[in-house]
Amino acid sequence: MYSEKVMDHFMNPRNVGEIEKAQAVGEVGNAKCGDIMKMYLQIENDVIVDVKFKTFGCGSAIATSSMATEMIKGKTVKEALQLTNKAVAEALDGLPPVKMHCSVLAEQAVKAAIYNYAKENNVHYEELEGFVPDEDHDHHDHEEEE
Amino acid sequence: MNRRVYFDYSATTPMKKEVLEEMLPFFNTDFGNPSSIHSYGRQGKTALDIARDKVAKTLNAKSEEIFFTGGGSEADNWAIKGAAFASRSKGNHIITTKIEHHAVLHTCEYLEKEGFEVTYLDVDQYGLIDMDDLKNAIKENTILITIMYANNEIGTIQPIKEIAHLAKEKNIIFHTDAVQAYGNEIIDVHELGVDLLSISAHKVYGPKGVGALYIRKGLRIHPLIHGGAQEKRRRAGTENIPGIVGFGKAAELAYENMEGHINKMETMRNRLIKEIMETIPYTKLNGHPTKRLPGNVNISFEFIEGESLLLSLDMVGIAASSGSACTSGSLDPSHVLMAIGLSHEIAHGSLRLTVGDFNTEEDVDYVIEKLPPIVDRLRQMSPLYEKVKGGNK
Amino acid sequence: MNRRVYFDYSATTPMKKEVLEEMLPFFNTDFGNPSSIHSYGRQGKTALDIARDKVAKTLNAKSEEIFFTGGGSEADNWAIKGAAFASRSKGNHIITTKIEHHAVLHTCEYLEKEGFEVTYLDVDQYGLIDMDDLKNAIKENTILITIMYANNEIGTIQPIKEIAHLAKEKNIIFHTDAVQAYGNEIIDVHELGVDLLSISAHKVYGPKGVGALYIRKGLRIHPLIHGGAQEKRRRAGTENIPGIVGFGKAAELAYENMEGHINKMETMRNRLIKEIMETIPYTKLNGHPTKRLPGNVNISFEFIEGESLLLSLDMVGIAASSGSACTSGSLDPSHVLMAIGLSHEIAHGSLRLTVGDFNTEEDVDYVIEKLPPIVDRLRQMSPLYEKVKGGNK
Ligand SMILES: Cc1ncc(COP(=O)(O)O)c(C=O)c1O
Ligand SMILES: Cc1ncc(COP(=O)(O)O)c(C=O)c1O
Ligand code: FES
Ligand code: FES
Repeated sequence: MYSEKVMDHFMNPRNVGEIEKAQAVGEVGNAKCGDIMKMYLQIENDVIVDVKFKTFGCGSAIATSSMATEMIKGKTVKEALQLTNKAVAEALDGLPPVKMHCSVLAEQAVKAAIYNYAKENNVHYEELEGFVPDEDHDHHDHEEEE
Repeated sequence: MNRRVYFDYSATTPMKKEVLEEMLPFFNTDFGNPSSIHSYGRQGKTALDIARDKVAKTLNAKSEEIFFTGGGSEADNWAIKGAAFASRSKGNHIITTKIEHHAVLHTCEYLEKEGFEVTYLDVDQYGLIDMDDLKNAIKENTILITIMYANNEIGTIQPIKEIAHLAKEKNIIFHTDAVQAYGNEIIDVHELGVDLLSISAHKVYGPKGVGALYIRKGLRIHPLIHGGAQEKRRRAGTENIPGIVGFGKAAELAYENMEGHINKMETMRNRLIKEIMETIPYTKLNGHPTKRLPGNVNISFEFIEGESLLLSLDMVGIAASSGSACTSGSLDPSHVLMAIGLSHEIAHGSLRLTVGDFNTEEDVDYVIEKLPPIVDRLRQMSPLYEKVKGGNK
Repeated sequence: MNRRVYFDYSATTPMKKEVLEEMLPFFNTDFGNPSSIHSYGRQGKTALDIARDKVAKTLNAKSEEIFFTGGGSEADNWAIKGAAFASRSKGNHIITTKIEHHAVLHTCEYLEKEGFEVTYLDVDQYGLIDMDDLKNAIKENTILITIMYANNEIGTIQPIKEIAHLAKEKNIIFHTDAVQAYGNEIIDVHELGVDLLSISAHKVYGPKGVGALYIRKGLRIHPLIHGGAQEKRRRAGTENIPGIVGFGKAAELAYENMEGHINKMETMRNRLIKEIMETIPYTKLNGHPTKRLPGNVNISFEFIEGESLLLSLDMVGIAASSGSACTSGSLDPSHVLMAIGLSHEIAHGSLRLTVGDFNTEEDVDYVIEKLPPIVDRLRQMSPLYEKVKGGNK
């Protein structure tokens, strides 16, 4: 059901852990499906120089967290804000339809971390307009037909 | 891949060699339709009768009380819809529990849309119903009680005899889903006093797509599948002779060595539970400590999620399950684990290991060796664990 | 016993060797429950997907329009009850024919008891419905038309495309029981425009106890078997993987060589009809001369009774049928033969020979040799024959 890339990122996740003095920390989740994702960003001169994550969730949640961290590492904050869940899923050679929402969580976790960073440092990113950090990211409406 | 060990016997079982051997001639040699009067048909008919006798014997039922179906789910649907629609003139109230298999639960929900009223009984932390709750739930218009014999996720065994006794006293039809109990418990329909009982072949080393419904002699229920005159006009469709023959053989084998089977299962189960609980912290055994299926282990591991646990186990060749295999298409936490009072998070981190006839003590060793580091690795990744361990990391 | 020849392929078929071979690994090696996420389960899931693709391809359907069932009867029951109950708010009138298989007929009769109204269309002497009758039968509240593709007793093939067209025009759901037509006719669900179509594996050299219902994408019908999330939540029950795999293979084989199969069947069928009708007096061919299944022979022999004919044939090793195999449990004359206007007596004296892939021209010779003296012997015993022949005897 999962691609080899998903299984690789699941079994050997990149960037697991915490950054003690992270400039940006974001946690998103939905206790209903059991997923919680936490992102730590170290930002220097608007560049994400390091990133770590911790995830309580399914195989797809862990793999997308891992892939998302790889995709934003070394990028500017603005570039990181362009990250979409689709891009993460594609980078993993796709996800089963019922598991697409897990990738949404990864996108949201990055955004939540940057949101907190922006708030604390009083910077404005137009990409974050309309973003609500503690929204219940429950996208479990992928139920198949009756 | 490394070693492969199967610990998911409650989801399905491999067919025993003797079962397959018994089935083979009926695929293309003695393949006749038992309704035909020629020799090919008569061969099928004879095989059908023998298989029916074998299954009946294991339940201490009469042969004419056994009706073959296309599986356990069909048997459950037939029993419940058949009894409900046949008794509609007497009332429209049905009693069941919150921890039934979906084949029962979704059937009851469907009946609610069709004008029936259903009471879903709570269970205690071990998954047992309270007999007083049941008594209180019974009303003037109660026509059917359907309560599973043993639960497929946590293995808890209900007081079926008591329930049947109460139902008889109140003149209410009683159905039990014995799909998981069959082959793992001595079941005597007459001693129990049940009216309807469902079983399924693929849970007892028989073929998939074959089941049976025991219908107490004299009880009328509507058919679910109308048509030809098969199964005494109560279940239409050309009989799946190879499948039914296989079911007969599997039933016979299961009952020949029931005691040995139960002992072996219990030994492996107990060792698994003991060693896992002792080695891994933050765990919880789900289900009843003693009133449980001989092969069922169900343990919650805090701070981790079931699917990642299953995938990690699969990577080292261990096949297990998280809640019911039938529900793994869904992302909702198991309704059974919720009903025994687990939180969403903990329900998600549950592991079901179900042992079977082909498991060995070495398989058990293998799980005991492989599981702890996997749980640890996932916990190290978990933001929830972090909070518990505090500055520990 | 002497030679044994099987001429009852419409009752059931032996499984092809290739079908059995394809099924074998799934009984005890790749035996996992496809709902499980471990490797055993994924093997099952993959096999299931492949089989579904194969069956879909033979009907020119999309894979997601194929739903596996426990046989043709279940598919018929599901289609009819499912569509009827799902459309009850729109109306309660159903149209079918007098010559349907019992799986359709008895389901319709059941629905009558549940508050539906059913029109049973007459057929002509060949077993064909009249399109004007059908048009006239349609009412404001008609929700479902169910008319079989090809008849199991007399082999007559209905104008399915025309019927489907009319149904679509009137916005009525159309189901066809294609259990007999499948494998013997090119069936293209999209070109036909049907909404629901039932098939069964054991009629096309596949396993017993497996069937499928084609459900046009977008059509909602109620499930018949509620429970687990299998078959996109529309048909519950652990999938019969070996059976479904066998069905997939059988479907593939049937369609690979459809033309050759049809030609071979027609040649044998035509020779049987010609020789029997020419050698034996007082006979009548039942069914349509050309719009009939390639393998179906149905002939009435005046003055004799079907069962004694079948028993006599069986004594010389010829397996045949008198009307539908499914009805042989009953003593009533075939409802199909009555519907085409035969008298009770003549209906009773009908013989169905259905040829199949394993028959040879030598088998045909054997029947042609053995049948006349048997018919003659029984006629000599018959008081009815005596009257006809007058002082002849
Ligand atoms: C026309 C027709 N419909 C339905 C059925 C029922 O199929 P099954 O025997 O697979 O239930 C049959 C054969 O028995 C049949 O010939
Ligand atoms: C308790 C229980 N009831 C019913 C079923 C359904 O049986 P089947 O898979 O044969 O339809 C199962 C297993 O899936 C079960 O565990
Ligand atoms: S994150 Fe919810 S199931 Fe994967
Ligand atoms: S005399 Fe035997 S069936 Fe009527």
